[in-house]
Amino acid sequence: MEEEKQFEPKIAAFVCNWCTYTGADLAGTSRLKYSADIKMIRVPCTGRIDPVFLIKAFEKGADGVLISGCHPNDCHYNTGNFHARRRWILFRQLLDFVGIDSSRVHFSWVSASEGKKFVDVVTEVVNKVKEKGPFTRYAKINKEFVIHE
Amino acid sequence: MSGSNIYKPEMMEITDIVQETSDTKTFRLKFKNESTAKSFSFKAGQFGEYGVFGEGESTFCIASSPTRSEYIECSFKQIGKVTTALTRLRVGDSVGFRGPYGNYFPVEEMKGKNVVFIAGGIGLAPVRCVIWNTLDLRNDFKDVTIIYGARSFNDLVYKRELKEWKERKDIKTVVTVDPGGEVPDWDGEIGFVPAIVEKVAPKAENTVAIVCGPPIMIKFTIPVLQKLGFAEENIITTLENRMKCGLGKCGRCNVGNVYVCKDGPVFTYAQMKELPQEY
Amino acid sequence: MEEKIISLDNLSFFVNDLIKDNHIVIGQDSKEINWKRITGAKDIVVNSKNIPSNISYKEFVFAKTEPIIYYKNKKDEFDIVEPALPRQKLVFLGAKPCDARSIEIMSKVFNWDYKDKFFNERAEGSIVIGVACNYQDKFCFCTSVGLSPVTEKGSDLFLVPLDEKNFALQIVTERGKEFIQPYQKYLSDGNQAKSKEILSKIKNPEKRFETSKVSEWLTNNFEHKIFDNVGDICVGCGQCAFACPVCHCFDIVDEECDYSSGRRMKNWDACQFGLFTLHGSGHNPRETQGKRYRQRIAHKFKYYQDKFDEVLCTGCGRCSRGCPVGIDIAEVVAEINSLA
Amino acid sequence: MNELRAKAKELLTNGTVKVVIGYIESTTPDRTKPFIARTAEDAEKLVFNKYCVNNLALYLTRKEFRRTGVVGIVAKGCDVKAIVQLIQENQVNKDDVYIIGMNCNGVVSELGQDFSAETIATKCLNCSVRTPLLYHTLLGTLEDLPKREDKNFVLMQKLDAMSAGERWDFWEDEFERCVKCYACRQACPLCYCERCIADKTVPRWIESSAHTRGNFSWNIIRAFHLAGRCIGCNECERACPAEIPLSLLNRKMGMVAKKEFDFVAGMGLDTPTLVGTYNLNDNEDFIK
Repeated sequence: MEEEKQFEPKIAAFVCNWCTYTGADLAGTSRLKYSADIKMIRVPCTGRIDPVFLIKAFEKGADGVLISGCHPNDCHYNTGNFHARRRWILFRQLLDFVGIDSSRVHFSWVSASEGKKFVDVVTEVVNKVKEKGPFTRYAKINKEFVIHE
Repeated sequence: MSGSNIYKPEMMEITDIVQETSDTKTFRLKFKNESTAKSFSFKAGQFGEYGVFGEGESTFCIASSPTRSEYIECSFKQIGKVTTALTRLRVGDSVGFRGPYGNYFPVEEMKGKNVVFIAGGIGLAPVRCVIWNTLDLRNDFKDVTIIYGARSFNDLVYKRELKEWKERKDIKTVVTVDPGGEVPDWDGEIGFVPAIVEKVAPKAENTVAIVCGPPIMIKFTIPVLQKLGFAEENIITTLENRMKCGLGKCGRCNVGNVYVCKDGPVFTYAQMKELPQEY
Repeated sequence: MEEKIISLDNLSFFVNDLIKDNHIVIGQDSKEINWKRITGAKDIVVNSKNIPSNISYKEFVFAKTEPIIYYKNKKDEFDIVEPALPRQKLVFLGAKPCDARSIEIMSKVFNWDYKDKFFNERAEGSIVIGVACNYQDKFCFCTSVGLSPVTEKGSDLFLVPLDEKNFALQIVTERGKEFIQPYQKYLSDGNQAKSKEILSKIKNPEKRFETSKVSEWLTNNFEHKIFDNVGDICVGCGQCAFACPVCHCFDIVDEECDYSSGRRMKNWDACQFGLFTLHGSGHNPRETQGKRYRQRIAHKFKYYQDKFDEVLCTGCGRCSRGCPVGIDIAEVVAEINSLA
Repeated sequence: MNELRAKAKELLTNGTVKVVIGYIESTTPDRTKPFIARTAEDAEKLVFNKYCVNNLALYLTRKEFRRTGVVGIVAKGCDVKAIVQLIQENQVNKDDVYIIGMNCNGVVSELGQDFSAETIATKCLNCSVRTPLLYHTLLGTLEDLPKREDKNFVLMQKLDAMSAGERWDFWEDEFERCVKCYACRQACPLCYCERCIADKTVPRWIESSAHTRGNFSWNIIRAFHLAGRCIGCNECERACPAEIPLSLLNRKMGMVAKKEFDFVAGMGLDTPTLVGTYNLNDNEDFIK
């Protein structure tokens, strides 16, 4: 009997250049292992993360999204993460309201020195998304986009 | 079946790229499909839709002469999404092409007459097509005069050809740049195109003037030509309107009763005057 | 013209048969928003009294968005794949006279010189079953553009409600005759006198303007404050164009399917959008809303007429009913008429 | 109504303003449409009644009117909320607008309907600004409002009780009808951007095609860009030819703003905009 292929989630991670990305680097140089299901996209600041990024990620088949940046008061640009936080409070609930389960969207503060925390966050996110299973809603409407020959 | 898909482009390959100015390039394109290449023909003044897959299509005139049928050339300025994508392409890359579309310059009727070409900036591209068409059949035409201007020396396109035309004895070529746009060893004229046309004063008798350039240049050049005695029917220009389909369907280029893409882009001044000022 | 009678029950059987025979039957949605594919007799809304839907049925022949080519990236090469375009057997059930002509009118622009296969593959096989119209409000002006609530123009078959339970079915065209042939069993013999009487009782909307007069005025009065006055309040949305049964402008854009393939789409577009004519250089030939509104009026009542001998308007009044700022096209054109 | 005409006339003749943005009767008496009065004669045509649904603040950001100096505007309480929000966002200068405030007794939900308890607009049901917050002249008297059930709110509760998947299905059905005519955007007084993100092509974030995928992303982003800014005039929903219940999205965002930040858009000239600012103590219990 064929064993069912294990679900490998696709998770887009938008991370800030100054903290989380560097934190991920540290995890790497410290030889800490984290899941390859995370696809990292580096942005200058969490304040740069436009909600359309998340929509686009889901459109392109992401099963989950991770957004991570500097701890409050640590932002390289002073207030980027405060503004971002406010936007997420609103945006999460909007996503929920239109039917994109906001528990697929994860947020964290990971500083440049928190390589271990980064690994923990990634592991947790991957596990949670795996638990939720694949995000089929967009996959369903994307079926229309295959080439009909 | 009610015909083929009119929106389907033919694949062309870039065989040469010339950087005309800092933001203008000329592509030389060849059809990938042999039989398409053989059956393809066009007339001076027609245009095509050049597409980059994933970015979209953009409309440019065919800048090469129909007398040289083994390739087509197009020149474009990097402005928007598609032209930026085109700029990034290299020799050997593919471009989608639909065309040729639209009407054309009355080259047959121009035979036996004098021809004056007046162009400004990138507006030389459609004129260049007729210039080469004329020069390749030089004996069919009488006097040929080329007046071309750009904002500055750096904005002049087809510099190599301008030099070639200047050196030719059988045509008169005047190149000008706007005041302040010259370089130290500039040997051409300095001044706006309408003023230079007035200075060169081509004779109007038995002459056709082909004018193309920015709207402002056309606006001021036409009165000069009329003062020189050119009839409205003998002043010919080509209009540029935003287009998407090039087939007279999408409605974008509709000005008055005409679809610029089907009924144009070549219009005489007499025809143009009848149109609403929406180009 | 041959005339038959079809009862309401038989109409349901007829539609069920059509669906079984692979016809795609399109009818007005009961919410009066748009037209939908009918999946069974329960969806049938053939009603001479209902208001025209917010959005016309043109989307079934001229889709609001559809792929015109697919492309696949293979190393340095692109493969172009044409979308499968099965010839559809469309049946528009219950089209009012102001809807019934729409395909005919649009077909002119999609078929002059170059032929648009995407339109034709759907339009050519389509059958329009019209219905006499008993609805009328202040926005209806079909009589002003050469139609009427009782005209069978544009329909292949035309229904006239005789009573609560029965329709007269007029066989208008040869195509209609051929189409109805296999379903004769649902028809009984008709009596033209009755339907004639019913049709004669239907009141025509007031004739508001003379299209030839309007067209002539537009030729001579390109610059006029009437357009600027509308431009003042027009917000530049595409409601009027998208609801219109005959507006046919479109845009072509590329979009991704996946990472190595994509498709080129043909999407509805509207002349009221500021970006419609914007050149790459930043120059916009129609830079104010007033000029864009003039284009709309002139295209409908002059340009299309000059070029294709057809008024690009059916007088359904959708654009006026739905306009968020209450611009009434008939009012504007009637004003032009009074100036001419 | 005479008061209104007299006031508009006065403003136009004494040169306080060059234009008064108001309403005139449309095709039928039960419809009105926006009108730009430029002369005393024009002012005679102005009306104000229960059919004055449009939010005229929409025209305040138009360059051609702003260029004329101080702009006069006939505004209901809800329109003034939009004006306040525009002032907050520095789109309109407080001193460049002359508000003829109207005490409002409710308007119809759709043009062409009789005014009754059945047809009163949703936005009027729980209106707290029947007398505008900000005005230069106040006209009209308040009467009792008819009452009806807030169906919109009931639907919202129904949606809230659903699972995410069910909600998606609901919106998929609704958005499927969207034709991308952008009437929602164009009718919105707060969608004043010179170049909307939906029109931007480099890169194109929101697909311009009106298929479900493109419609989802447009409608989500539209709602988000109005989060904490929407003043609830529901013009988007009224303008929509596909009758998508857009106000639900905006209302949801408004409720979140109220719950999380105790913020209501367009209610005060002294409160900064919601997303233009932040608080060090904003909730972050969803962030790890």
